[in-house]
Amino acid sequence: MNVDNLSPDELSPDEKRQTPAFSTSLKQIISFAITFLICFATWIILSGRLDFFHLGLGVIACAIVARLSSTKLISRRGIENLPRQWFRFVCYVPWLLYQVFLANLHVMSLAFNPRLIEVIDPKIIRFKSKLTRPMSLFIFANSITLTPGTITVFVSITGEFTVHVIDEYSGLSLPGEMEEKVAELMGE
Amino acid sequence: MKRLGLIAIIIFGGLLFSITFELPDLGDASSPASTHVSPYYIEHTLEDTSVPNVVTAILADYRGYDTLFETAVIFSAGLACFFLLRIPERKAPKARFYRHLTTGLTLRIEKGGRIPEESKEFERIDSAWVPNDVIINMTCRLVVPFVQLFALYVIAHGHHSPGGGFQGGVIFGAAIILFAISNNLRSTTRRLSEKSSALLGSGGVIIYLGTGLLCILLGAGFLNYSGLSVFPGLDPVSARSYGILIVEIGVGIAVTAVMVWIYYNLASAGTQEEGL
Amino acid sequence: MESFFLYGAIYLSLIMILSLYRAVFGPTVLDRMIGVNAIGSKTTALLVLIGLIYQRVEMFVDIALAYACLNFIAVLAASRYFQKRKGLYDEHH
Amino acid sequence: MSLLAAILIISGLFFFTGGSIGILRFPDFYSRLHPAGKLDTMGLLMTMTGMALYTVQEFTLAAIFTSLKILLIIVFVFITSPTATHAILDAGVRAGLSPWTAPGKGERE
Repeated sequence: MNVDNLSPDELSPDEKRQTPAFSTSLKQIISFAITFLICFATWIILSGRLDFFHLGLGVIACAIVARLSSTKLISRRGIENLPRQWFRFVCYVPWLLYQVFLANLHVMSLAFNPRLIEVIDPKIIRFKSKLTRPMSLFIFANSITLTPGTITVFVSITGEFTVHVIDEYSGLSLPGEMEEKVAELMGE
Repeated sequence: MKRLGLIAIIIFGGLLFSITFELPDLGDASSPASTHVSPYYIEHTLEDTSVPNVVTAILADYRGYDTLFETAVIFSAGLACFFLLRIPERKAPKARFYRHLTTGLTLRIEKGGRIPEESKEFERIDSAWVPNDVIINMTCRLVVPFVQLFALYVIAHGHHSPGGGFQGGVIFGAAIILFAISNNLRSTTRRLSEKSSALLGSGGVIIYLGTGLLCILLGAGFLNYSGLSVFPGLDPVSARSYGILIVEIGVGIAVTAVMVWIYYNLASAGTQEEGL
Repeated sequence: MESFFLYGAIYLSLIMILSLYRAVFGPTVLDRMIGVNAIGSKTTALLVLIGLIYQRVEMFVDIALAYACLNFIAVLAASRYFQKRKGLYDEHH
Repeated sequence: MSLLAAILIISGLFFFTGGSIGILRFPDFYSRLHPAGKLDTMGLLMTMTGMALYTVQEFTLAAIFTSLKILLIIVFVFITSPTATHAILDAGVRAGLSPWTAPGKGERE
């Protein structure tokens, strides 16, 4: 099942320019191992049984999953600075949660507003983002969807965003602070 | 005609409702269903098979024949879909579409144009293609492995939690279908072809059947897993437990493959050219 | 605490009826999809609540997780279907 | 602890209510997605966190694993819910449900 699933960000144009820290086969092994470890941690949470038999079944299942999709989960490019990215991601999540909470209060006040029709003013806005990697585009797009009155309509692979906003106030903050945060997170 | 249908539905609905009052109450200990075999299963399952989940033990052990033929029915459903829907490719399409894997750009090649070789650079995609959507692709890349892992967990833990071969197989099939939705049908069939999904489907049924036949060869009845206790380190009780696990794995493989097979045929209206 | 969960579950299923209105009478197919998706996300919470009522959370959590998976896949498949078939999206003509 | 869990669950139910009423009240398909996509996710986050807190009270190994599983559901929903919202919206745009002439100020009856 795993013939040649190259993902777009594995073979970026600038890969030839930078000198890789690890060789390709080593990277393959590392990405397999990381996938296996993530899967095994998930398995232990799911299973909740720590006896020998169930852990053995877990090893087999995780090996199958890692074999099927190690190139899907962990991109082989940029595997060197993975721990730093994850640490930054953990720092990003609480900020995002706070923003999501504010967004929800805003939408909530709209939903219970008796003069709803007069308050909202839906429209489409477009802007160009400086982010380039698919992963950072993905994080940014989903963060936009979760935060104040905005839903991502379309993202092109070059970073052009089309966003549906519910009222004037919501569209003001785009791209703004969140883009900075995501750029810093992914090291762009 | 519509009113006639409504009247018929109301009459039958009323009949069903009135019959509901004749059913025994929920948890009624003296109802026919809970007086004959149920108490036996509830009392003896743990000591017979060492499986805490009574439902799994009944399905895969006490009523093994039933489940065997259920699996066969699922396989024949896939077969029926295949025979009803599958049509070979009728005519060459007007234009072919190729996606450049690095950038996600799509090439449209008219009939008679030079076609790039199927290489690591280009991948042929459906002609009713959906523009490459970064968000959906990335989400599926992240989610598919965990859905697969969850499916394997459901199959492996049928003994202790709700689940087993059928449920786990459905979730695993759904994971593959999710991949097919987020990319397209053509790239999915290149990784898991129709032929191998059919072979896997029959292979799952054969695992089940083979376990039963192995029990006969070892001197016990058909699907009586305690015959497996001749293998070292097994007593009759734990042999039944392991037998259930093997059977569940067979069912899981069969259900996964048949789900994917039916999806291939339904989503492309039998041509296996263009999917959802 | 059990009665609290019970009332919570009843309240949640009452709210689901509101979303059901959108799913049944929604003017377009996509409105119906919004309704179904909203019901699905509430059902995930409802399943865990039911688990707390019966004090079998560890069983119902599995069901809730499976439900969340299948709900997501169903919504994605439906939106793809209405994109490509039904004449909603046709770029050959 | 169980008081905190109860507060979280009640506020989650409150968010769910807002989501359902929003779905009913908002004027068109695109604006309906805002309450459906955001308020339901938030409601799920809060109720699930409350229930995970309630479960972990017993502090046995099984209870901890169960509440971790509930957290796993939260993470899963947080990744998939915005994507599902986006997918429905995308289908709407391709169906040609005019988002540009959105029913704004004064255009609605």
